[in-house]
Amino acid sequence: MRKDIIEIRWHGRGGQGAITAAKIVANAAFASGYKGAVMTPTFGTERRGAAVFTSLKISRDKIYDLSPISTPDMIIVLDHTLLDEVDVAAGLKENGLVVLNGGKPVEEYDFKGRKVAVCDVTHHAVTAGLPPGIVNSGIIGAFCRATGLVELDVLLEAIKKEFSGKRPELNAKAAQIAYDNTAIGGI
Amino acid sequence: MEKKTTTVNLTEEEFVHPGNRACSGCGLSIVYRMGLKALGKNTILVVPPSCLTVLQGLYPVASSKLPVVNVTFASTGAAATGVRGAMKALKKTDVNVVAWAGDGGTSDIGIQALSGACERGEDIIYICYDNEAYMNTGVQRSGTTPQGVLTTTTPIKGKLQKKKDVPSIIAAHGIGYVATASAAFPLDFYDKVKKATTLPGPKYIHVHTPCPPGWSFESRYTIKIGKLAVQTGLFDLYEIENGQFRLTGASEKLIGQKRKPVTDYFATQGRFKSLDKELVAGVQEQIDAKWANY
Amino acid sequence: MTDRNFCEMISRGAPGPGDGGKTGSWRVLRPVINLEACIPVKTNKMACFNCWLYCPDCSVSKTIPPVIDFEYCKGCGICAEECPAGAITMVDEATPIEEEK
Amino acid sequence: MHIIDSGNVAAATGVKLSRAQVIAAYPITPQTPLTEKLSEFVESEELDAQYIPVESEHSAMGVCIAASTAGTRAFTATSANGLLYMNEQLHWAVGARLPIVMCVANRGIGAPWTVWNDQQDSIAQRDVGWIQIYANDHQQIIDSVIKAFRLAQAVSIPVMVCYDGYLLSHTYMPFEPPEQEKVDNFLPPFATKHFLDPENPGNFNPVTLPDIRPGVDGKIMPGYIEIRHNLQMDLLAALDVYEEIDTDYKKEFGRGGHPFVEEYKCDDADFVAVCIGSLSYHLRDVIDSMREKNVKIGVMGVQIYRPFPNEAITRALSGRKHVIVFEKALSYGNQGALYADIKSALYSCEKRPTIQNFILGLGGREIKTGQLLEVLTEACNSPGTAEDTPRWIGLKL
Repeated sequence: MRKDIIEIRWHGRGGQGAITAAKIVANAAFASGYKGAVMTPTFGTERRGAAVFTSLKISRDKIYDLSPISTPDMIIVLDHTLLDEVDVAAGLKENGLVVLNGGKPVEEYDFKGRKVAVCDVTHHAVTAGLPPGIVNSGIIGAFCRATGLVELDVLLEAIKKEFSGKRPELNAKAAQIAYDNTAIGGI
Repeated sequence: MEKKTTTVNLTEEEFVHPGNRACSGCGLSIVYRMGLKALGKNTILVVPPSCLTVLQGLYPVASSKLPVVNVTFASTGAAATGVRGAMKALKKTDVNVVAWAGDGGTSDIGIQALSGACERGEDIIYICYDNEAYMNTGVQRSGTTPQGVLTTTTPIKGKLQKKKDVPSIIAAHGIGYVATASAAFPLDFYDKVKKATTLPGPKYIHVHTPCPPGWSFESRYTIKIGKLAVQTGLFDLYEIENGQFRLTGASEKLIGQKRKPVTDYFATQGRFKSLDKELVAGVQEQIDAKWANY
Repeated sequence: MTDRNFCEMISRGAPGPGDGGKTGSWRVLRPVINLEACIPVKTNKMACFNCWLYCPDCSVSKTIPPVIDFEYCKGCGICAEECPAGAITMVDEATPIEEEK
Repeated sequence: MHIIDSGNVAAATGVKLSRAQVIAAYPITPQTPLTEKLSEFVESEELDAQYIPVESEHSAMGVCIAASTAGTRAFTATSANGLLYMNEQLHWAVGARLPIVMCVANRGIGAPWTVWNDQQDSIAQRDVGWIQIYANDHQQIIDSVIKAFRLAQAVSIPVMVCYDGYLLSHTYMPFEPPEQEKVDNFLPPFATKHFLDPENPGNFNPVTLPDIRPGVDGKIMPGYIEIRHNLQMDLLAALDVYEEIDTDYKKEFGRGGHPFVEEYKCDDADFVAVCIGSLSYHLRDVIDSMREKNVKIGVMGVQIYRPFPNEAITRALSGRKHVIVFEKALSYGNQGALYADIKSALYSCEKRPTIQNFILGLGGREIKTGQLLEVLTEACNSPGTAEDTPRWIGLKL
């Protein structure tokens, strides 16, 4: 109904930090002048390892509708193995975008012709010096490169703040490397 | 602390007003009077519904000279926790926080909150006066009513189940001090309450309180009957201090002595009228077996 | 802030005797102390005082001689039962006591 | 400075800023993160409070009742069946006139089990005598908690601050926590007239007789019915007090100004949608799109449900054509509770609008913007034809 709201759906597994990633983007977006930044995790029981999703809505104006996203503008996938389990692109708008943590070349992914951005975040995070399996900081770099919604500097600051006490610099570095190594394909 | 209080040196200061609504010859009245003497002025009491609610007076007259908060039946342990929490928040470190509840309010509806308070290690004294039934509502069976006892909800056959051993349940929480006492030995009770005021953490005192109307005996025999319960070995006076069990007072003196037969006790009260020989023999056997271990 | 005095009424009892009235009227039997047999009187020592100790109703004084407060004594008879000297007898309330004769 | 966090964290931050002294904590979804956040505040010594992890909600309120009687600022939080388990204690707390504050993250009631949002839990407690304030977003949650502590203290009546479970409790959005110093100015330290005090003993909440009775000093004291009548009068008068507190808050912090009802595009409205909680914000998008089609419609959120703001509601709805009440709860066997209350408020009004009732979203059933648009459009096209029995939205029978 409201045309001014950008709807971003984050897919991950319980424990992977999709909520944290969405929260970082929400913070960065708010700092960049989006007065509306609403992040809504999966309601109910979230179990480690199970597929989960998180809704993030951002807008220049205050957001009132808190219901989950059904027709997202963007889909962020933290784990490519989810593609076999979940219809991550369900409801994705015609001109929508998929940002994916995956190891294959971008041409090999097809979401019915939607724009796709791919980055091997899992690999880059390890390169940055993080223990294996931490992908939520890196995916933000890929998100930034693919969407251009928020400046990278602002995102890196938000990452450092969120991860204060938990390797802030390495997480920021992971995002930076992912940013530099994101391949954008599709239309 | 080991020096025992005597009638002569027991304080004359009273914290209970005469003219209250307790029944004539009430065992609770005796222990309440003694308990408050031991606790002294700097005490806050938490009381759920029980005979004590009536003893303490109907608004706007109060029979206790201490601050009292009446609370819901199931919440005594929690309410004592709340008072202690407030005392800590207000940095008042010298106040005794004392929950005083009946056997129904302790062994039945209140056991969850009491267990929670014990597990948390709250610095409170919890006194359960055990008159072995819901007396305030007119003598209905409770968890601590002994087997075979006639109550208005066990009117013909008597209670079929055994008495719940609440002090043992509380001792299983591993708290620092659990004691039993009897209205018939008020000075022993006084000393135990006094000791409880000096110890940290949760303290639990279970006091046997004969009830003339509820147990069906003449009011003059309150002390005699309370003593018989101890002398027959039915109700034992003991302390469990830091896990160490020891009999105290009149019970300690019974070790190695011949105890009175339980029939002496049962014969004094109308509530045991329907006991059959088999049950009595069974109870005597249980007591003998228990004492063989002391 | 509004002038109204909120919470003027809560149920908070103030300490005082006689919530149950003059409970002396509950008595059927009245304890009478035979001072000649009473231990503290006889020995003129602060001794015994079982009557004071066991009284459920704070109605006996710890004095020589012990004095019973008949305004509130409910007449339970515990003092008579527990007096080691047998100095207290329970007499019918209807029977006039010595001084009244 | 704004932060982005969950509604539960907004509530916890409000409790911290209000300097609660005794906190009783027991987990229940979706309130749990509030309880967790408070434990973090206490352990990190950001908040100097006694944090008591009780063994049940009944005990949680038991702790609050006793701690409040003993003279400290007490807080707890719960949801759904936890609130119901407290029921006896809620009555007790208000009868004892204790200024406790409690957050309720609204959730549906079992059976069958549901962890998702509706408002049956707190609406079912409407008759206990607690003040009930409903927040529509995180800013209102934190502001309401702070105002609630002052209100509770001013009128000696406990206050429930309710907000939608998950929709608000778990959703992250920006809000601005007020500065501690300003909150300290706004909210005086805790004080009560009567508290448990060995220097001034008294017996709190004893058996109280049906009739009046002289006290020890001969002064005639009230009976039970007088004490309860006094509570009712104080509850009704609490509306004015809350309005003053809200005005003060607005002066200090710049937010508020609608303590009873929050209206959106209602000035010239022929039609007004009414509801409680975050749905009233959700409806704003629907109202906007109907306004684009020149339908004169607005939405009104009821912000305080007990005491019921009869006057404010009558003022807001008198003279409208049609009122549409949406509810995520109902008085089973009758109608929506809010609907019945509003109908009753409008009874004496000369220019009485027609009114209808929709039940929706029970047990977390998603409320779709399209559905709301559809039923509101229909209601505005044929006002006055609605039946008195509530219609259920989104049923898939």
